[in-house]
Amino acid sequence: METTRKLIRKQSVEKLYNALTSNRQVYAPVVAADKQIEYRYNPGFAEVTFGHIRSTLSVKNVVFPKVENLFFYTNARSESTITDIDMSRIPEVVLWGAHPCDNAAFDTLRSIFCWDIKDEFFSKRLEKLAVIGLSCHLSDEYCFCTSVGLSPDSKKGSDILLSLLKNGDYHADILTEKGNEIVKSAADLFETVSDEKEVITEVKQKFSHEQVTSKLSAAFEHPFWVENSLRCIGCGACAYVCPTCACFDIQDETRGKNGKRYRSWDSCGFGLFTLHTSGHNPREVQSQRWRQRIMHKFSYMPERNESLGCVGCGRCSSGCPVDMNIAEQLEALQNI
Amino acid sequence: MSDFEPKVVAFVCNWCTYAGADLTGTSRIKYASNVKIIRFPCTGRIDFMLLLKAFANGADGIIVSGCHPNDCHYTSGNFHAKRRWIMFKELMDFMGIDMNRITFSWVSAAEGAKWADVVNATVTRIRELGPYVSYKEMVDKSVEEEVKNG
Amino acid sequence: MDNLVKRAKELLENKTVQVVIGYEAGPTGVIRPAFITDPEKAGKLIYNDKCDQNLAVYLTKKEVKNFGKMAIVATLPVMRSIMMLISEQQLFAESIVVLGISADGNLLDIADINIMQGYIEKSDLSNPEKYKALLAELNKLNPEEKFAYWQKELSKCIKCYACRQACPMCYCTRCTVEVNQPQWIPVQANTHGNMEWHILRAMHLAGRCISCGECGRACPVGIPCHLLTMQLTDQVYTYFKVYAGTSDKMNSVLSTFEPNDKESFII
Amino acid sequence: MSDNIYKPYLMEIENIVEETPDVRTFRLKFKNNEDAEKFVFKAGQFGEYSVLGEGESTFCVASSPTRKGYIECTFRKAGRVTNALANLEIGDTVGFRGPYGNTFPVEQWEGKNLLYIAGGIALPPMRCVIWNTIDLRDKYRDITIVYGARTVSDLVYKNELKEWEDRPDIKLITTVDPGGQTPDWKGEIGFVPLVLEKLAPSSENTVAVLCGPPVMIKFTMPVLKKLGFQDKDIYTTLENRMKCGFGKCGRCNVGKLFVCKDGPVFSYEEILTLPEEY
Repeated sequence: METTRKLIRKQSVEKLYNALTSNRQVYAPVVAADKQIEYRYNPGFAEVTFGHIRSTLSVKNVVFPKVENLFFYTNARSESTITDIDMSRIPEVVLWGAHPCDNAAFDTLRSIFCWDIKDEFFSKRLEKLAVIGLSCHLSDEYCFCTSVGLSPDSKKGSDILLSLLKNGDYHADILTEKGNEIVKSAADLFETVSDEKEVITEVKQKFSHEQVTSKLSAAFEHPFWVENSLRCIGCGACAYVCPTCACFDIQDETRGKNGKRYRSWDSCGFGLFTLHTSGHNPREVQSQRWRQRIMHKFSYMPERNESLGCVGCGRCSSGCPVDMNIAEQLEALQNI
Repeated sequence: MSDFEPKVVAFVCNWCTYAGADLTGTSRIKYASNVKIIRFPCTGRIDFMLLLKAFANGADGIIVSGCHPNDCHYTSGNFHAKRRWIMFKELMDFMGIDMNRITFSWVSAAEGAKWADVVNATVTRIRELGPYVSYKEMVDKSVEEEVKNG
Repeated sequence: MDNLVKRAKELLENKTVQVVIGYEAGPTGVIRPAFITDPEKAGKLIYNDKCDQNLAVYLTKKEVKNFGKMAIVATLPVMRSIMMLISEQQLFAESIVVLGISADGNLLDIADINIMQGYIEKSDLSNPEKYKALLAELNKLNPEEKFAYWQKELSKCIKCYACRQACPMCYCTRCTVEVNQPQWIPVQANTHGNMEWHILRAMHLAGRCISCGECGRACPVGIPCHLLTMQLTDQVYTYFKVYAGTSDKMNSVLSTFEPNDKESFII
Repeated sequence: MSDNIYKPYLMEIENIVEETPDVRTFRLKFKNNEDAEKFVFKAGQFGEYSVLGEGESTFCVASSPTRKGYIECTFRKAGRVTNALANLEIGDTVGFRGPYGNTFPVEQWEGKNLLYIAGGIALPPMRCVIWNTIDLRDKYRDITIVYGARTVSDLVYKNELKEWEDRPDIKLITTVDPGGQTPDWKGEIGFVPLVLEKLAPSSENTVAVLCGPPVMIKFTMPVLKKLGFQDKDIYTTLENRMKCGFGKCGRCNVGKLFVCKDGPVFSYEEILTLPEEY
């Protein structure tokens, strides 16, 4: 679809938001009482933040919830039955105000969930998701989107991308048919573009991801991994806050005879992730798990899924309790 | 709430309270039928998590009972249990989980009448407190959280 | 901290230890743990009031232990963690050198475990001042408010287990949450599952927690989970008059008992 | 079948064979006839077997694709799911998802000699391909099976071993570790690599399929090399922990490969290119 650019006034943004919340679920960022930036469904417009750099958790849970039921069952020996999930109940959601890095992550997730066999849970959720992105006018030292082929105003993944203008109004880039539908539903709020300047933050490029990828193919045995992961304590924080980490676990939970099978987030950083029943563990120590995380994102995925497994949001680094700074490590890796 | 029948789960040790409850029966002492007894080797074996599982699965009240101090079949299981219950109670109080719903008691094999009293008192108290809605609501809400989109 | 650097360099040069675990400033200025094996690099070590991670967690990490004998920069919580680890047979006193740091940030001369014990005994072992206010505030709430508070906080938990991994006392190779026959704690991260996990964690640390607050600091979503263990630390002291990590020979509170332990709620 | 790729077929346990005290073989029949008719698989593929309420476990299909209407699986009681499976009885329900993974290139092997080497519980993943080739016996030349276990009671498929032994067109060598023999044991005594060395099969026009515990593989490989086998003529099936079975959950990654998609069957030539994460 041909993309068009319109203007939306500061005061019209609120009208658009209220129009959307009146008939669908809008998932928007707010500053919680404890200063964490979290996304909530249909918060009042006054609560919605436009000035956040990154939410504590990514927004991947709109397409890949932390717990997703796969089916329900009744276990009655020979009379056991399975009840499928009614996927038509997956709601239409508008993701509001998510930054370009988070929105680009949906493509990365698609390359994981839809290569070879298509995962219906994921694709249905993505199908029902409309994204109104917000270009970044703020950034911090953890941001590195420009190093992974994105930018503070990348359009990838958004249906409409809002960009703040100097006078407080917004440019709206209408990028897809879904975006167009939303614009059509509130056509009077969108005006002709002005020549007011956009406020876009600058994110310094820290490394070249192509170079990292090419270096990694020969770096498997490099002492770098042990040296730089000694301080890693092996929690799953980096994977759980990451917008593109998609590894999951499948578990059953039963009450009486009835139960459900669900999948939930998992992390390659956990020791038990690869542990065999026999006690053998292919990735026995933390350095191997850290290597797997980086290799997976920057070597295996580009080779296998033709997408980079990182969007440069910097959450893993800002959320890490021991300052495992991924951008810093990749910068070092491109020169080994 | 007049038709509310409390569901009470009793976690008891095999050697004292279970035998005591048996004596209650053989002595033909009547007591509230709301209690479901689960027998353990020793109070030391009763994991605190079991009590929470009982609440999650619909119990309104809980009784934990074993041998009197110094009478443990395994000499010290109940002493260990006592320390654990002290800590557990303090933690539950700190988190706002209702400890009025749990009765801790020592009932020996000879105290058939005491067992009936413990059960009756607990059931009466729970009847006054009503069903343990807040814990169950949390459990149910948790299920909903999953169904919701994220 | 010239003394610290000098001492670390000495220890590495004369091969008393093979690695010094301390703090350094990362490229973004954030303080992070450092593992110094080369005496020439000892200059990277720093210590200031932002060095708040409990480094004792690395004393049981396989890849760090592989270096050999370890020296560790140790503030009071780290020293107490070391005491706990020794008393729980996770660490030999001979396998480490303690580079003690006093409350005002100076290098202490900790020649052996007894001296460390003396230092610990002289110190204030109750929960750190900065956490006391919030603890007191929570204790004032009524049960409904408390339950609502913890439900709200714990609903944020994503079960990344950073609280567990950051804790020096959570060294089990297989944690109870990972036991699956039966599945004791629900795997999924919902309020109920999270609450069971945090209750379990707090109970397993009752009488073992040394009040470093590391679990709360590590939490990526900002749950004050350290308050749970700290509350129990207070209660352990109230009931049993002990603080964890004061001796290398102490038994943990919940694995011992006194026949005359007092309580008021068992009928 | 719906679009739900995580939903298993429901299977009924038609028969249970107790192979050893802790190893069992189930014969499973589809509950739904349509599923049964549509179901095809090839030698080497695996599936996710589940006990509803306990979870899923990954095993190779142990029966041959040449025998239709049922599948068989053999498992040792080890973890949560396998213990739950072992408690099931005939008529009970088992969930099955599959088949997943790649296959043994049995067509490529036509006209060649086949040497199967298995240790302990590793015979089941090979049983499928063994029966597959035996059922098409005239397409292959000599078939030799070397099978070892710790003790006589640890040998699985005792009935079939008897059948293979009695067939003139199959050469079967069974062995048990020293000390694992019974007074009436007639097979070899000794570790698989040594038995293989003594047997010294020709590598001429021969494909070797090797499967067993890591320590057995480690000592058998040099013997095969000494006998002149080339890396590309040695096959094995890898096992890594899996959850999904179709390359999504990220658990079985070995380098950029997924054991569940690119495996489980690998030639030794391929394995040498992989990082050692299996």
